Amino acid sequence: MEFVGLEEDRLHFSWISSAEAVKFADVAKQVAEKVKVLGPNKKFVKRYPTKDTE
Amino acid sequence: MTLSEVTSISGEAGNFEVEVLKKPRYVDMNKCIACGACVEKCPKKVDNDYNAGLNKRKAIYVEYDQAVPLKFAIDAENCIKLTKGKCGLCEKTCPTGAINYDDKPETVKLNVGSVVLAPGFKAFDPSVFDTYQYTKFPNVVTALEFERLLSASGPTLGHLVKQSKDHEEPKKVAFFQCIGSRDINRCDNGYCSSVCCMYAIKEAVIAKEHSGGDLDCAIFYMDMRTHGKDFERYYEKAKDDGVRFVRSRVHTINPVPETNDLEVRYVDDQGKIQTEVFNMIVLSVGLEIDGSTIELAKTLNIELTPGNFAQTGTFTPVQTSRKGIVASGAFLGPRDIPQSMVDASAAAGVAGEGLAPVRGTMLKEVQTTPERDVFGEAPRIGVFVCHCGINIGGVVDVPSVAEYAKTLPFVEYTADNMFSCSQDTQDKMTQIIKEQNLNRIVVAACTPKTHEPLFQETLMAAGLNKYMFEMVNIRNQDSWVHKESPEKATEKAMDLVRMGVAKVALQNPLAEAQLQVGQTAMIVGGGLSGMAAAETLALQGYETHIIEKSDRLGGNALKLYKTPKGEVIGDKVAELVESINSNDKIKVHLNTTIENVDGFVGNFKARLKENGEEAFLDHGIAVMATGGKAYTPDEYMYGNDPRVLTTLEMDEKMKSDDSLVKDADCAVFIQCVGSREPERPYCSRVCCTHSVDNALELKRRKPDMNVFILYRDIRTYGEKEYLYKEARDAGVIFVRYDLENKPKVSVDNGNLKIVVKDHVLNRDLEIEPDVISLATAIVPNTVNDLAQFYKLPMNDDGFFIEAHAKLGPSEFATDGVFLAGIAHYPKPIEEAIAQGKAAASRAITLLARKEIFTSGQVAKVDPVLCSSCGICVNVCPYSAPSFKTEGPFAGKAEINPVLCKGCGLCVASCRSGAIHHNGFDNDQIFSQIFAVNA
Amino acid sequence: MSEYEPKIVSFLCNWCSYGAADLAGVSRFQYPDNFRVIRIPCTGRMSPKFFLSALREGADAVWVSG
Amino acid sequence: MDAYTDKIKEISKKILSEGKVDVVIGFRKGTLGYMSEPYMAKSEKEAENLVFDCNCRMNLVNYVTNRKDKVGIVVKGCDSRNLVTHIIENKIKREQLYIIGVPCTGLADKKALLDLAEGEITSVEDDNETITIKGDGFEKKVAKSDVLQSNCKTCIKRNPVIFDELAGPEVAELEISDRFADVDEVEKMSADERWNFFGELLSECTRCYACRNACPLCYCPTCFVDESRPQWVGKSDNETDVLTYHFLRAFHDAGRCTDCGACEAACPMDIKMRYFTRKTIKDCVEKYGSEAGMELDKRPALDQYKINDPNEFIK
Repeated sequence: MEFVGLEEDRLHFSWISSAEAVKFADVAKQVAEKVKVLGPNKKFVKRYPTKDTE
Repeated sequence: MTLSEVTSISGEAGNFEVEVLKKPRYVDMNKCIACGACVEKCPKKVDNDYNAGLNKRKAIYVEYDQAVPLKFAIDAENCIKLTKGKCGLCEKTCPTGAINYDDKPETVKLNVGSVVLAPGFKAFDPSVFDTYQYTKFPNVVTALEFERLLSASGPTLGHLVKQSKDHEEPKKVAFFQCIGSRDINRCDNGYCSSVCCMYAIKEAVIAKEHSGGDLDCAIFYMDMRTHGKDFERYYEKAKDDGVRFVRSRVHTINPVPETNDLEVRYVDDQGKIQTEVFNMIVLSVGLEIDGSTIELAKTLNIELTPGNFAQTGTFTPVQTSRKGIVASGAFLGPRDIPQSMVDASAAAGVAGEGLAPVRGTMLKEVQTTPERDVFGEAPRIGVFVCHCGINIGGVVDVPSVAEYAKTLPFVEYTADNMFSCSQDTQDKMTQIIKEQNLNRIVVAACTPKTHEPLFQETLMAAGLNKYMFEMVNIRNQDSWVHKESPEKATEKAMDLVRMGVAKVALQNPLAEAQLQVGQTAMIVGGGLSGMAAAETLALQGYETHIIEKSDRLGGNALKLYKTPKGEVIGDKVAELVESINSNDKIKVHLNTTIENVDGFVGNFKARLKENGEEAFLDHGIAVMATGGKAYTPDEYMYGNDPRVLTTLEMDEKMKSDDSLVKDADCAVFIQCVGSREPERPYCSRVCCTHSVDNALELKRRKPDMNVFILYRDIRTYGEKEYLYKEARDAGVIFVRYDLENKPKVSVDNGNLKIVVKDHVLNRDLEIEPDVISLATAIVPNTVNDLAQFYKLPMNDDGFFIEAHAKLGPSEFATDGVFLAGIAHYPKPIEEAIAQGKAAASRAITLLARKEIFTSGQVAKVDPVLCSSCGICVNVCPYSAPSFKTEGPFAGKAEINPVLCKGCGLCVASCRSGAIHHNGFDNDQIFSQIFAVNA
Repeated sequence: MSEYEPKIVSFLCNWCSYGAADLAGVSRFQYPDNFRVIRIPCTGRMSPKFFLSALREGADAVWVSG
Repeated sequence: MDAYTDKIKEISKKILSEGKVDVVIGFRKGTLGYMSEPYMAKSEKEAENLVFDCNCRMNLVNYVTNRKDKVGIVVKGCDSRNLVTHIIENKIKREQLYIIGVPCTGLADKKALLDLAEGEITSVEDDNETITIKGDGFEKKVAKSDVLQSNCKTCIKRNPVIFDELAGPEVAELEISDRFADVDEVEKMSADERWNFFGELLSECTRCYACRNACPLCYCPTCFVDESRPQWVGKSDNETDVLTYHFLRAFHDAGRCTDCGACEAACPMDIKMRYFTRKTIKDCVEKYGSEAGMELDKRPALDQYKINDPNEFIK
């Protein structure tokens, strides 16, 4: 995905065991933060004719 | 039965009367929904035992978040209401009225046939040692405390900090091994606790991982005992990762003035005194039996060992001295998780042996409602949104969510419930489903992980297929985690409900396939573990076949002399063979090999070659007890001089009292021959004990014989440690060598000569032995074809890979196939027998069901779309897909629903889109994705 | 909208991360509300089709966790 | 090259007459001088039409998919690797095949030939060193290395990995210094540059699926772009749909693509879609040390999970 120009931080992978609630919340925070920095995704989005493409 | 204690057991095997004291919980288990509201309100803080007292919990509590049952309890000793009669806040807060301050202890009497004792151990309390000043210095912690500090669910959320007031991150951590183990000077525990070396390495590695690697970890030890499966590799890797291993027992710790640091003085390998400063010291405390367990053993009239563990026989490893009472876990001796799992299964198997005649006699039938056929009906979805008291309702605007759900496609009915899981609401839901003629249900509430089965029962009660259901998680993953933004949480709840509705609309009723389990067992290998498995299976009433490639039962045990406990192995094996041969449920196939195996769990078919003739054997389950053999060494003059023997050859000579042994004045044992070498990087587990025992026997026979053991680490784990001490006391001389400086064996003037570097004296030592015994590695038998027939994985060393290294040591990921003995890993007799019984016991859990119901949520091939590329066959870890061999779609893949675990790996891998995943099909997941944005 | 709030589609393994997410709830750990969870039986179920589809349908990011 | 042609004819006649095969799939001269076309010779007489030259750009493995008869087939090094994958993936059985291997010195780039020509090309001759282009009133000689198809310049296996008979002596394998220079180039760009680069690259794509049809790996009964339950990829030439198609096609070929170049050779719009597949080849080589179709008992890289697979991308 990166290769075609999608920003690295649009895709996240992690391993969290079912006991690692803290890690889950931490990773969730990091992911949300990184994506916020990127701003809305404009790549790969299918623009439907009926939708506002603004 | 929780909070309960056994007070007495009377009667005899097959008919025990057990008296149990059930202590009050003060919380009604049927009403508690584990929402945790009570904990927030409870004003009383108590030391948290679960976190080794490192933080606090409340007087109403659940020990840890994954506890089973997940129900709260009141700690009566600390509860203000119960001790002083005031407070009562939890009762006021509880949304379901589960608190009952008037709960009373009760005595329950049980009539049982067998008893399993699994009382566990307690960690050694190092407060008694003044040397380590555990109570005085905050930065001296036990390994258990350290473990909690490293844990993500621990008091520091996995962040490693010093326990002194500064709470800084440590830079240097020392681990002291054998605290409360292998020590009869300052405590009474002469045994080795068996697990501490490995857990110390693990903690050191994890601590380094947590702190990014620059943390210095040093482990101070006497012998490094990594004798478990794959443990030696872990040890080597830890060395590579920079964990330091220092062979020394530390005797002095001094505080460094003005700091919270600690100075350690020790004698190094070269005999020099060293000092080093550490920020934290971890005491690798041993395992010991709790006083209350010793009391219980006395009450039950169970004999204990010198270490206070349950006394058992080598050939009856879980049987206590009282018939009908078996034991498992650390009560049998200090042990790790996989060994405890083996014991647990073995104990269950042996306990079941006595119960076989009455199995299934006390079952009750369950009433079921016939399922309504909804085929061809348009979706009529009912959405129930739960308040969960204030748990959801306090954050999410539940009525609005329910209102919103009405606007979604195919939704015919919505409602909001106070507690969807309560019995009256369940009844109401059943009624509504019937009245409204709903055919698909969405419940937006807590989590499917705990409540899906409950709601599925409601569906079934209403005559719906239980898979026509989707649970939307608006509590654990919404209201509880977004408390500060109720609007956003409500918005999220609506999104999630929309996604759930979109998914369930595409759901079809799923059938659960039913499969008969063939009631015959096949055991591959007629060694000790195979025979032990056969015995348990047969005693529990199952027809059992032992397939043995040689012309006799007994395997490697036939070559052994005696056990460390003094039992003559030959006699014991003969007894076991006799009991196998005389059991009419067991059929022994000697001189037999397996040529091919078809089928799957419950329905295997083997093609055998028995004495050269073809035969077929249908079996429901199979046990791999294929064993191993001694490695043939090519070093230390083996094969070039008749006085250089392997351990097994030594046993033969000792059995026959051969002149080579009888006339010897000097004997040398060389350890780790072929083990713990780069090409065989594992410990063979049994050799240290075996050599020490043989050395002792030589000393007993001829006290003035010079007996040497050349070793790298002596690994006489558990109570085998007593032998090591006894051998030293008897004058056996132990000389340590390194892998880099192996002993050199030569013949000089017809005399054997060994040169080895003595570490203590730091010079070469020359010995002229009359006989040399090489402790050769144990290597697994080659069973590649069997592995292929049953699709079983093997590791680089050729041992089978079990289903789970810790929790499933005696079974395979492939259903219906079990594992025992040396084929799993080198092990001594008692462990091989225990695992044989464990494999049988695991097999019986399957056999006893007679038929298996599969999950409906499995993968299914559409043969028209299948391109036969075979990727599904190749990726599946459970061997569920295969190619059809006949019919119109021959050559296309099909998936056996019995073997499918529903993981979806094949579905995702299929390029042709030919595999459907019932319950998680592509269209359903796409529909959820499409529904993310309204 | 005053501040940009991304929508992140999360595919969580039923046995691992989904459990961790539940536990995070039990422990009341607060985290951002941008995630829309799709429960999958195992991360092995994750197909590249789902990434593409999620992005195509306007998700700002995808998080897969096992 | 003529020697190859003669040998192929000889072998084909032999195996057809002996009944070892029902058909030989090879090439014959095309109607255009710079294109050879697939040909199925069913008799000794028809075998006379077979040729091999630098215009044999198609991958004939495409034509053996799911065949039930006994087939002789002419394969280059790359094609032979596809044949291996075909056998592994049950598209054909080894026993059905009589493989005529061609030690390959590379194909001529169609566009390069046309650029050199001064009129319509009537024939292209190839002696493994020099290529002679002839046409109405012109004849040009060029060094073969100057007009090689781009995939042939980075070819790692010119000799067939699997064959029953060779059409000539084995040739020396290439020494390649910078195999993935093109991919590296793209990787060096910023995310936005890459995005624009690929937008530009695919802007001409008409979704004619010539690349898919030329590819022996694309044999699914229903391609994902034609899935209807749900129809999640549009069938239009909308840029997202086009990218989705090329992206996922490359994903499906990952670990299996031999870089035979048939897709690009087939593209009427000269789209360089090999950027996608070459990226997957690079990743498979670098991450898993795996080249597609080299051994009969080794499944493609992404068919298996190993405990030591790289996982740095996972947190």
